[in-house]
Amino acid sequence: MDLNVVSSEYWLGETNYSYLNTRVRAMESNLFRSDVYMKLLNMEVSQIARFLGEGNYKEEIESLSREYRGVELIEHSINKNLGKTYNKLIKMSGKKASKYAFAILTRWDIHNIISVLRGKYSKATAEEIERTLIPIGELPFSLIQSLVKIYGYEDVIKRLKKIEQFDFLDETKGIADIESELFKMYYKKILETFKKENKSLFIQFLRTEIDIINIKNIMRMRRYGFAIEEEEKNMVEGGLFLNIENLSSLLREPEKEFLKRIKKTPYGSIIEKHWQEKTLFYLEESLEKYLMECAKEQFIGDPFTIMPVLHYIISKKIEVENIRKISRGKASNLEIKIIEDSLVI
Amino acid sequence: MSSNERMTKITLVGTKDIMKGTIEILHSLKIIHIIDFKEQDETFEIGKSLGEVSIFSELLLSIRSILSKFDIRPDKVKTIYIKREVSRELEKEVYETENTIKMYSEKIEKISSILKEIDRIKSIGEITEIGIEKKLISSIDTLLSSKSRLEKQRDKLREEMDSIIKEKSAYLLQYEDFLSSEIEKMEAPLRFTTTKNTFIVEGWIPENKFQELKNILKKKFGDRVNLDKIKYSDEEPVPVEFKHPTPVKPFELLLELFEYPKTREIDPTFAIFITFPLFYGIMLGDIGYGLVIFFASLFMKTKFKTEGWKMILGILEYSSLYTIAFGFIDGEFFGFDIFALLGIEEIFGFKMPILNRIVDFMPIMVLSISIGVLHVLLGLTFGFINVYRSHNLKEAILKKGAWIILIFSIIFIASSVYISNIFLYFGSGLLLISLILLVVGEGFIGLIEIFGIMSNILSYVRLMAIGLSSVGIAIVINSIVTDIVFPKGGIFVLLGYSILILGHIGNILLGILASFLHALRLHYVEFFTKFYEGGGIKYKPFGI
Amino acid sequence: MPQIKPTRSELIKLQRKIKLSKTGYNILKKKRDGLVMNLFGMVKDAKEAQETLEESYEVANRYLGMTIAFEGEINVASCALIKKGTPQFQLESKNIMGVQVPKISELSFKKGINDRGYSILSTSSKIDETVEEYEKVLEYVAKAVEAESTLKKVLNEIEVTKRRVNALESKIIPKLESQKKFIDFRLEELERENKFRLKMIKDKKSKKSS
Amino acid sequence: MAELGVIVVVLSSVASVILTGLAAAWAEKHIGSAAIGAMTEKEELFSKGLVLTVIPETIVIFGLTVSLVLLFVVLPQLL
Repeated sequence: MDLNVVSSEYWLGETNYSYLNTRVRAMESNLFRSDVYMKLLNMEVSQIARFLGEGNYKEEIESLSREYRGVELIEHSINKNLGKTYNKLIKMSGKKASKYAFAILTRWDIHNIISVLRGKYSKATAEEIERTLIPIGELPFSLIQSLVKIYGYEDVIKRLKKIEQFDFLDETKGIADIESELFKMYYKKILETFKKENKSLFIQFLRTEIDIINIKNIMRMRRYGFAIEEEEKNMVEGGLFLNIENLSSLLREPEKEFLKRIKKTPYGSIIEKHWQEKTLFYLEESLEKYLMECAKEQFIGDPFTIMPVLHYIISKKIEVENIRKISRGKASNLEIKIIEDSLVI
Repeated sequence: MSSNERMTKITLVGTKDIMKGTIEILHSLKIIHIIDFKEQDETFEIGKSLGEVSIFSELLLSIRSILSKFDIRPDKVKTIYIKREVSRELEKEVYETENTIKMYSEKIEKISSILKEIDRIKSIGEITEIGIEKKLISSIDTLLSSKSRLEKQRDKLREEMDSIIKEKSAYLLQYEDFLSSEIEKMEAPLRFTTTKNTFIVEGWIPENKFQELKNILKKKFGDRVNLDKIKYSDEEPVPVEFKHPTPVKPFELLLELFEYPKTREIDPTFAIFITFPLFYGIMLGDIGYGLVIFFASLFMKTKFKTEGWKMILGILEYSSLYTIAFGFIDGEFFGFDIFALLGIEEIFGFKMPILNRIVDFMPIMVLSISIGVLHVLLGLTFGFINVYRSHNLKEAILKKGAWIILIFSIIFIASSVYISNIFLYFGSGLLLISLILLVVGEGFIGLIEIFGIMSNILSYVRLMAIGLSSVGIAIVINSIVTDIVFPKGGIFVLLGYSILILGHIGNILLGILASFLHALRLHYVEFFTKFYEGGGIKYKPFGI
Repeated sequence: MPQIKPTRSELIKLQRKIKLSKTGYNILKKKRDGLVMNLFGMVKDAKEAQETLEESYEVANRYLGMTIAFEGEINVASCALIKKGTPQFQLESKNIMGVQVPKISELSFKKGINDRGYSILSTSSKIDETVEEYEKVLEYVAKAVEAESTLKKVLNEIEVTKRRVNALESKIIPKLESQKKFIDFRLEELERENKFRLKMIKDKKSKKSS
Repeated sequence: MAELGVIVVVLSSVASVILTGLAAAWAEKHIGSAAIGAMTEKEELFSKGLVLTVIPETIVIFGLTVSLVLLFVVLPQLL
């Protein structure tokens, strides 16, 4: 077997933007609008499942409704649908455009790998691990599944090291360190790959995302305390407004100074709004929402670029997450207001 | 011209205790096109579903998964079922059916996987040579020999399962139908606006049904419900229900593909009914092709019975009649000059063929452009009426009248060469008036539009050009066969016939598509732009 | 009561026993009352611990629900794969009026965000907060367990003490006292017999002499 | 001179068909692939796509007309 299996599963033709982008736009027009979410919010879980089964999620709901019921059915269906959609997207993107799409999809690889490693680290069973995998990503899903079958934590890392993107891994390190490294390398590699397009919207989006990750983690560290050697592990380089030095000084500022300085960035107003709250829950939710809204706004662009595709990738993800928030929230009896506020519409 | 059903926008306000009853009534009447609730605020919020919608949904999910897995569709099931009311018993029956089917399919799957394993063992080949113990070999042999038994068992299970499915499918379909419509009723409040104690339904109903609905509601609920007509803006999409005579009906499809007309707009279906087949016939114009298309569409009508297919085939049928008629004028039969072949030179004193498309392309071009002028004029006239109806006469003259005058002026000027000089002066005068009107109406930018309308009219040249290419291909096929293939004799005669058949089938398909598309394009791009805005929606009454 | 020898020394012994029993009875009675008095407080404590446990469990579940809703079940399950170690605690004992009750000290359920095994980068504070809530739940479980088992032990002790007091009061002391009565009676009788006999001898003697 | 005129007329009639054909083809390539992209996702866009696809054909029809006029109207006058 070819060891570097990455993206070899796809035979991609040339990118035909007029085809790709009209198709993606048509796909995008099939996504739910805000009034549908209002309806969903007023439905019971099984009603939601039925409703989804009457629209775009028909195939998944019908095939999975023999195995699952209720909220499980919904979550499995939407994940399956998301995977299917992304796969379709890559197949129709062609060589040039799929480079970007893959860059986004690699996140699911990272998720899957981290899940496998966590499971192996704490010696969970194969079924337990498989339950946490999502069949989306640049790596073929069969490879991820084969990782589950490998015996130990170190062996899995050794196997991963044979793949080019993961050669930096070190099997002697602990799970938390490996997780951080995977994350940091993901962003580092993408920023390197697209170095030439430093001003492009895509890179801007990624760098905004890095900022948001960093801010979230700084807030967490400020709240829960941190060790100096941990500090560096928890920050990602390459943010749009905040670099590492900025971040580590921010980490140590007293509250007033912190607020004053953060207000100079676009994230300031969000942080200020949630400053007094006891939990970071809603702050994180708002930051996430901000990022998604940014992407939705920014990725509307030239029809002869990758932007419509990226826009769709994000929009589809948002839709799936919205549905999940509604159905899960309904299942665990959250107030409609809380669910509604967390939706990205 | 028939006028379509006039719609009127209504609001229905009632107290919440009669919401269920109201929904029942609306559902059974099947006249209201509900406008879904959109914006939510403190006082007005979206309604909540009624009743046991959760249980019903669960049931429906189960049924639909069975229906989809075994591909049960209404057209496949012949048995007639009696309508039964929903009850706990039925609910139990659905789950029981689901479980039985699940059990059967699990068993079948298991046997299949065992069979697969047996096949794998078999494919390893002769095992006696590796030196395995005799006992083991014999046990493997018995395993292998059990294959046919297992297969039989699997087939039996499959048969049993199929018979269960067959027995239940009618009932499942009926139940699905029933549940869907129940759920539609239960979920209707999701489309309503509600306040604390009341609910509001917004929607459209045919104007002549308004009083009827009002009476029914008053009789049943008295003062607890109030039905009112409300005003609506011009921008709002109004549902349209066509009321065309049957022959015109298929042409509604062409509007459906484009956009439905607004209420105050002229409905162009009738005009399309006349011009579309005409254009189609001019372009294709061949007796043979026309006959093939006519009979093919008659035949296909018996096979494809969906609404869309019926309409398309209907359009083709009309168009093929025109094709045959123009075939007589052009004297074409599968590309052959039929009158020359039959030796007919004159019919009723007309020289036959009246127009030979290859030779007389100039007259046809002039004819095409004239048709274009007339068609565009028709469009502009419709536009004039539309603007007059929605605004006023002045606006109509400035926006559309100016163009009409412009076109007439050009006609006069052009025809002056053949008739008399007075036409030239008269035409020039008209031209001047129209130009002034244009500048007043739309400014100097309006003058640039003149090129647009010119190219619109020239675009009708395609009536000639598409026909020319179609007949060109037909002639090429024919001459290849008659001049090159047939003279060689022998087996080549057979080859010649097959070339003829395949070639003409290809050309017919191409002709159907090209003529259809270009006729359509002439309507959408050249004709509709002169008057048609669209923006109506399809009338979908609640309950259907 | 045939086996009791109605001797004076027995009587003295018995008297001593009775005295002891009575003192014991008084002390046990006091202990019982004291335990019962304590019990009210403990029941309240246990009830409170139970309630906080329930409350915190509810809160934690709500957090979990929200986290699952916002992050997805799969993400949460993935984080849950790292269950690093079993919670450790120290078990000591405490003396309440002579009852040994368990005491859980050094609660180490609470961990810093860096010690939970997952990386900060790949998770969110929703996970942190959910975990924290569940850590609180664990803590309350320990507290509830402590309160409840104390309650159980004390109840047990009260029961035992009550039985003892009852036994002393209604069985042992009456028995000893009746034995004492019997000896008293016998001894008295013996004395009377002796007196009578002495009188007889005196009478005989005086008859002889006169 | 007449011969040169004939050559020019014939060549321009050829060129008008070829060039407009190429132009229409180039435009239709883009419109067509866009139309196909749209209608794979939304079948109801099928008809709109088809109609849009033939829009640039006007160019080649004009080309053909010009070429015919050159050949049958202008050329005979030169000969």
